[in-house]
Amino acid sequence: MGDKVFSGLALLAGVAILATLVFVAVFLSFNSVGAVYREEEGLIIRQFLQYAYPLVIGTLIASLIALLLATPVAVGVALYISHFAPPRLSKSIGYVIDLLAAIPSVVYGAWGMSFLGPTLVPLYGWLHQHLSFIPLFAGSPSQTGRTIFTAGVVLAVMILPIITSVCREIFIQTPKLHEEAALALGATRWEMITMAVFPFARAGIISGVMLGLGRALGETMAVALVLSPGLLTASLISAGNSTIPAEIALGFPEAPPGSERQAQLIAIGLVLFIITLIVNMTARWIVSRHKEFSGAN
Amino acid sequence: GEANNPVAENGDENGNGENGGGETSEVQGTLVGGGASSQEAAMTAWTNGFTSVAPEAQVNYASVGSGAGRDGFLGGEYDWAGSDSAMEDEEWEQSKEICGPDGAFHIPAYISPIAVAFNVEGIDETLNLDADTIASIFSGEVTSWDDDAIAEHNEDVDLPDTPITVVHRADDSGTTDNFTEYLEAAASTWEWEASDAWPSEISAESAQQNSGVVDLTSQTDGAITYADASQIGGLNSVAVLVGEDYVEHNAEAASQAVASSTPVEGQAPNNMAVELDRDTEEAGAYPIVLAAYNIFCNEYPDQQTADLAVAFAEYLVSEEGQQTAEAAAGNAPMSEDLRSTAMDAISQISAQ
Amino acid sequence: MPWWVSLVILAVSAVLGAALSALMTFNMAIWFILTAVLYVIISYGVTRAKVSRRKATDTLWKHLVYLAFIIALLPLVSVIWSVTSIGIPGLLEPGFLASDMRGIDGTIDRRSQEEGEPVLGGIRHALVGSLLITLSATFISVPIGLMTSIYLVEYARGGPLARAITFFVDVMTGIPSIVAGLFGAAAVGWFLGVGNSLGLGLPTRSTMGITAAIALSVLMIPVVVRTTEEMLRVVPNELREASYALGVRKWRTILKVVIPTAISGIAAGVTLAIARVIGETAPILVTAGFIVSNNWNMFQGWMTALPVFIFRQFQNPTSPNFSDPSHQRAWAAALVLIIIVMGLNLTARLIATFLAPKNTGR
Amino acid sequence: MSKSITAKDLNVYYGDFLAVEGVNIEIAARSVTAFIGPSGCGKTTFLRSLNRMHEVLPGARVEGQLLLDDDDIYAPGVDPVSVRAMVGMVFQRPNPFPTMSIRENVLAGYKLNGARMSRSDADGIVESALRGANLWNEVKDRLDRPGSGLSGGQQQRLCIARTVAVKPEVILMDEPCSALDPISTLAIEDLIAELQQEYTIVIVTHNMQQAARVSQNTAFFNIAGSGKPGRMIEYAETSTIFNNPSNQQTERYVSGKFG
Amino acid sequence: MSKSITAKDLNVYYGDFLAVEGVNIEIAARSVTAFIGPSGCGKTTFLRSLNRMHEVLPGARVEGQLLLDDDDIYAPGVDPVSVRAMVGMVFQRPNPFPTMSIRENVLAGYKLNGARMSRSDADGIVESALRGANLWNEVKDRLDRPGSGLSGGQQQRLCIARTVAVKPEVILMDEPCSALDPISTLAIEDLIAELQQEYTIVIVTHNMQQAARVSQNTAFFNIAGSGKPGRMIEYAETSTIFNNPSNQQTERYVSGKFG
Ligand SMILES: Nc1ncnc2c1ncn2[C@@H]1O[C@H](COP(=O)(O)OP(=O)(O)OP(=O)(O)O)[C@@H](O)[C@H]1O
Ligand SMILES: Nc1ncnc2c1ncn2[C@@H]1O[C@H](COP(=O)(O)OP(=O)(O)OP(=O)(O)O)[C@@H](O)[C@H]1O
Ligand SMILES: [Mg+2]
Ligand SMILES: [Mg+2]
Ligand SMILES: O=P([O-])([O-])[O-]
Repeated sequence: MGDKVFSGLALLAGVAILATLVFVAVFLSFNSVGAVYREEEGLIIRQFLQYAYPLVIGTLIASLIALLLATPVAVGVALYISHFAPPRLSKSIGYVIDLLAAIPSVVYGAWGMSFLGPTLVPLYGWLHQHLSFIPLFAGSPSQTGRTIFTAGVVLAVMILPIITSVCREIFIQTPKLHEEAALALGATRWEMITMAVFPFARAGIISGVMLGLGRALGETMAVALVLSPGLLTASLISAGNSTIPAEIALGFPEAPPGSERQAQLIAIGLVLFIITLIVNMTARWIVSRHKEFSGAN
Repeated sequence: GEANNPVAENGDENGNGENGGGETSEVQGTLVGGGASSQEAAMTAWTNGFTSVAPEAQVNYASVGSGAGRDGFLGGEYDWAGSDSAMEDEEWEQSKEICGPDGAFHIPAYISPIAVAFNVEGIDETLNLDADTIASIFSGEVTSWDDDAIAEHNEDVDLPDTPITVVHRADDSGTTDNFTEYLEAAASTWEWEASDAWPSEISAESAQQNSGVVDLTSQTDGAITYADASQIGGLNSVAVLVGEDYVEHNAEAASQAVASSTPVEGQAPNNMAVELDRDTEEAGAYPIVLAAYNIFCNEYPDQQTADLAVAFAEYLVSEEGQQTAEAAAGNAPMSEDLRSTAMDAISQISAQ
Repeated sequence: MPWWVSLVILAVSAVLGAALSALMTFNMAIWFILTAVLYVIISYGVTRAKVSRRKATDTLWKHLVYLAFIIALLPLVSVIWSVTSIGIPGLLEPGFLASDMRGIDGTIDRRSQEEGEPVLGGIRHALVGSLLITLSATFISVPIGLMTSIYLVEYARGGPLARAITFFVDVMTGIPSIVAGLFGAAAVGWFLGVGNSLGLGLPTRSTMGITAAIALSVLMIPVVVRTTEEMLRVVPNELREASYALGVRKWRTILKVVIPTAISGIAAGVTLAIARVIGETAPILVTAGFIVSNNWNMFQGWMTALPVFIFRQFQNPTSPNFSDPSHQRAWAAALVLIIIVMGLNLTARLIATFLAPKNTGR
Repeated sequence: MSKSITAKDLNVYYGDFLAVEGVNIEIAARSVTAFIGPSGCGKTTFLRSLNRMHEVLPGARVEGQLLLDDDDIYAPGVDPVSVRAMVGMVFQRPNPFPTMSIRENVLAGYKLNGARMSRSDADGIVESALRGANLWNEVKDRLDRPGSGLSGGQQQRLCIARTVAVKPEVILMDEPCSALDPISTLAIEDLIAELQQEYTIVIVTHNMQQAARVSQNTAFFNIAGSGKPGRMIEYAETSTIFNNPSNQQTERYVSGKFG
Repeated sequence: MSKSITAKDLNVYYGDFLAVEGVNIEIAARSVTAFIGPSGCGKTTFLRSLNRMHEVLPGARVEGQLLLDDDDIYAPGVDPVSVRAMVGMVFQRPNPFPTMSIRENVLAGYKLNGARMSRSDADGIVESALRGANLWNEVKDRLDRPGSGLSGGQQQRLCIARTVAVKPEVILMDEPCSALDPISTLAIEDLIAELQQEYTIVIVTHNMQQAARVSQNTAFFNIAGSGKPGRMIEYAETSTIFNNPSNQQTERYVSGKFG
């Protein structure tokens, strides 16, 4: 009896999530029709794609920068907490890193805009001076630091504690048995980590990174505050580029009710949905490829 | 005087002191509205001030943006909306569903000039420019402060060769709409259509909201931007060539520009939406003006809301209301004529 | 290698770093970075030459891990410094926590800034709003999220429904917060509309605290599901079997054995989820509105949350030209927000320690 | 208390893989039966099918009849939970609950099921179960310390105490002594002899001396080759199996000549 | 290859708790030495101190001298990693790396030294190590399957193969046969006899027959009571320990009269 009720509740919760998502999807699709269909001209998918693709690329660039910067640091910090720090300190250190997660995105936005951006301006100047033959550092360097790179750095700081937290919990769970097996073979600490810890934590690391990526893809306010959005450009050090959530946040308040602009903004929300989907499916696929070697029970 | 110590008087329903001895109204209930953020500071002052006029009433305003405000208004979420631009005809048609056969109407209660403001080390005074030059600067054609195009208008000023950094609004905004409308109408070198969004082909540095562009400009040597004149703080601004004279932004000129503009036809009989005359040659007029409308229903579903709406709208356009806003937000008070037209329009509000 | 070698290397790196940074433009930051990089490289080289390649690799990674930790601390220190240095004076303003913003307008702020009068107004209303909305969202999301991950880990065994749920939860992680807000408003509006057309006498307007809580739940649930799912999966099966073998029902096994064993990870996940939403701005503004006075009622009337308050004070200062008081209030409110999240984090950890496996030995 | 067990043509599967095939066995109430056989022959698998623990693994299933006294525990409608309450199990690897103290571990069978009892009843159960498992003296001063802090042998005895505490009818033990020193082993063997007064006991062991010491009957399992199903080769009185087996495989195994 | 081990006044601590006290022992190269004693007396603890695995646990430390031939492995500046490469260890609970295939498991230690090797060299090492551990025939067809899919006994032999593949000087084994059936046990005992030609071997066992079968020398450990440190009571030739012990405690333990 109790079992039926409980499993029923569990199922219900899952179904509730599905229902919500279907609701969200319907809501988005319904409201974004106006972006791809005009009464006079019929389907205008091409125009919409022209509008959407720079935003898609901008979103991916910012998230990619964030991931590239945050993942190694986050994994490093998680390792530090689980395997390097003095055991007595590691709990408190974990707490300190959690502090990063406690900071609201508005504050990150304000920090990125008023402190980080200006701090990076000389770096952008330097990069431009010495490395402008690389397309990433071409273009006139920003005088304000409000670039997609700065936004990426802020996003990296924001997702760092997410990835750290998940990785840390998993690293700590690594069976002592396997760690000792590696050490007894004469492995150094680092070799032990690559032999026992990483393989065990692989799925968890990817899960944490995906969670961080989701945050980076969907982060609105911090990016909107830090970035000077503009045309798509390969340059990381000049103003330009924008991300989907920022575009929505910046455009939606003034979009007239029922207008094509409003539909467009909701439609790119739908596009972000699809991006998230593809990214996560890829991650799941990577995890599942090695399932029988995962060591999970 | 204002015995305003909200800290001490917290928890008390009508904690504000009496206001200048004006008579108080009996209306009660809560009136909710939302929309343009341009009038947020003024609205804060208004909602506060209104409590002293109508101690039983409460007014809430959410600065969600003009579009979202109109959306909420038409969707029945708000009793009135604040908006930097007037409703489209379609929207007005839609407003009949909730506002009765005459639909909704606009009152330009918040008027403020838009300043072209800059921060250049070495220039501590107002610069003179004409519309074409302003357009060339903002479109990125003129890239240095000592460009001839600028020097031509400012023979007495020693211009540095600082590069120009254009700062525009990152968010879609009524300020941008009004500014680009001016450029479109008055400058021959401006090729873009007026819009809430800054033309994406010429995007440069940008920030959110008036405070954002002003801060960014203040931090950046050589920066120029456009912003609500009440919010530019210590930045210097441009005197714009109108006819034969260079005109600095000022309150009177701004409200004059609204008063003398063309009314929008085809909506409610008491509608006060206007088409501003951007390329005016009239002496002393300052053509870059923003008028934020407050959009009310002609008919409200119940008497209480109608009374509240009337009381609040009347307070907005009252002399006292306009002064309160000016003191708090620094905008331009409505002219006498405009106020009395508005009072007439408001008196049309009724309950269904 | 003797212990003093690393000190020598550090000294050498510092000198070299100073020389190199002087070649560019001397700058403390550049000096530190160069010193760190040089130290890591030289240590690697020396260990490799004098000890062994494996030892060198080990040392290199050790240094990189330490470096990662220091790098992570940099933004933390920087942000915390920004917040506290500006926020503390605001927090010390008498009545900041106990009063709301009724009666505060630009004139008052101008006087504060120009005449040095105390900055009036406070965040009581925003504090109340934030706590109510966040707690409600937590009460909605944690049971749903936890039960869903239980379904996924304990019941579903990879069936099509489980795959569908996993798939959609993944998608949910990327919903931009503003979209969640719009959706929340639309969904509740629709629900109220349907309810009222059936004559249920519900409120007609959807702008209220609970709508915000629902919108935030859309953001919270995927975080809860994904983290708790990972944590439940690493609970050893032998514990489940031990419980079953005692004739304990599955649901009791889950509640009393599996969850307590995983509780520390679950607590970390819930904390992450709360931290994720308690700082949200846009979705709360469109769902709960914005008021200057206090409202305890989640189902009636508007509410203000701390981030919305902070954001508005930053973006549209109460007095546009005298923005110092607004900024002070904003930073102080940010500080309060951080303290709240840390408090929640601490509570979650305490609960976790209380319930967690009592580990000793191996 | 205590019941007999009868298996009729029992096949045990992991998904499509038939791990144990066609077992027919009758185990008398209040007796000790030992299962012996080489690694991988399906002893554990068969043992787990006796209390429906087998089906906990994904894809695992059982065919055939298994009677506890006269009731088929695999009949439709039988609740596996009630079967497990009657048939207790001690695992090869000690698995005390890490979140519980020693005391709570002993009471787990009650507490996890939400049973209420007075403090003194609980104390009584804890003491008698721990005494039964020969652990009382070692842990009586630290009943509130975590169970995972004990040595391997102590943990195993704790698990036995936990199983005995719920007073099942049948107790299954999967190599309960493999991690224990001779003294603890002896203690457990004594315990088994004592439990036999009240319970039906089945024990898997690799230690033939042990099988000889504790059991009345012994079943020998074997496997023809990897991937083939395990089978019960011979089932007889323990003395017969060790001294006079009828099957040649059995003989070779007990005499150590196998393989 | 193969080295002698000499412990001088070795104390082994867990934090403040002295687990093993004052051990003096000399273990000859190319011999098999068995450690016996009751549960909790510190056999595992002492064994782990022989290859500096003890200090892996937080707070654990060792006092005294431990010579491998003539080098003190606890001297300052000695890298524990190099000690462990010389002194291999097989744990009580089989612990193959679950994320590696059988083949990778065998090569895991070998690869650490970074020596690049050809596919055929690697194949050779895998085969000889697995043959040595008496596992080759059972797994030769599935070398690329995960190591965790093997039975307990097979896993244990895989771990032995992994240790042998590194070719250490000394091999420590902590109850390597406790999870194994007699056949596998025999195989491992044969393996030990063979390895003895080249390695110094120390084995912890609860099984005295086993100690008698495989070892030349036996050390008996005992503990005075719970919370007291363990001590080495007697160390002598195996036959002496089992037939003619000089210490009374030893006598009582080996004759099963203990406790
Ligand atoms: N979870 C499982 N999934 C699939 N096959 C399994 C599983 N567990 C065991 N098997 C297989 O079932 C067969 C019987 O295994 P079982 O564990 O019952 O052997 P055993 O007789 O208990 O051996 P040991 O003495 O080593 O414990 C073996 O071939 C084994 O590989
Ligand atoms: N990680 C640890 N922390 C603290 N004390 C420990 C730890 N591991 C073991 N001990 C203690 O050290 C003593 C010796 O333990 P050890 O594991 O060496 O015994 P053992 O002789 O190997 O016993 P067994 O035969 O049961 O394996 C015991 O009192 C035990 O409680
Ligand atoms: Mg078994
Ligand atoms: Mg041991
Ligand atoms: O009033 P705006 O913020 O739209 O310029």
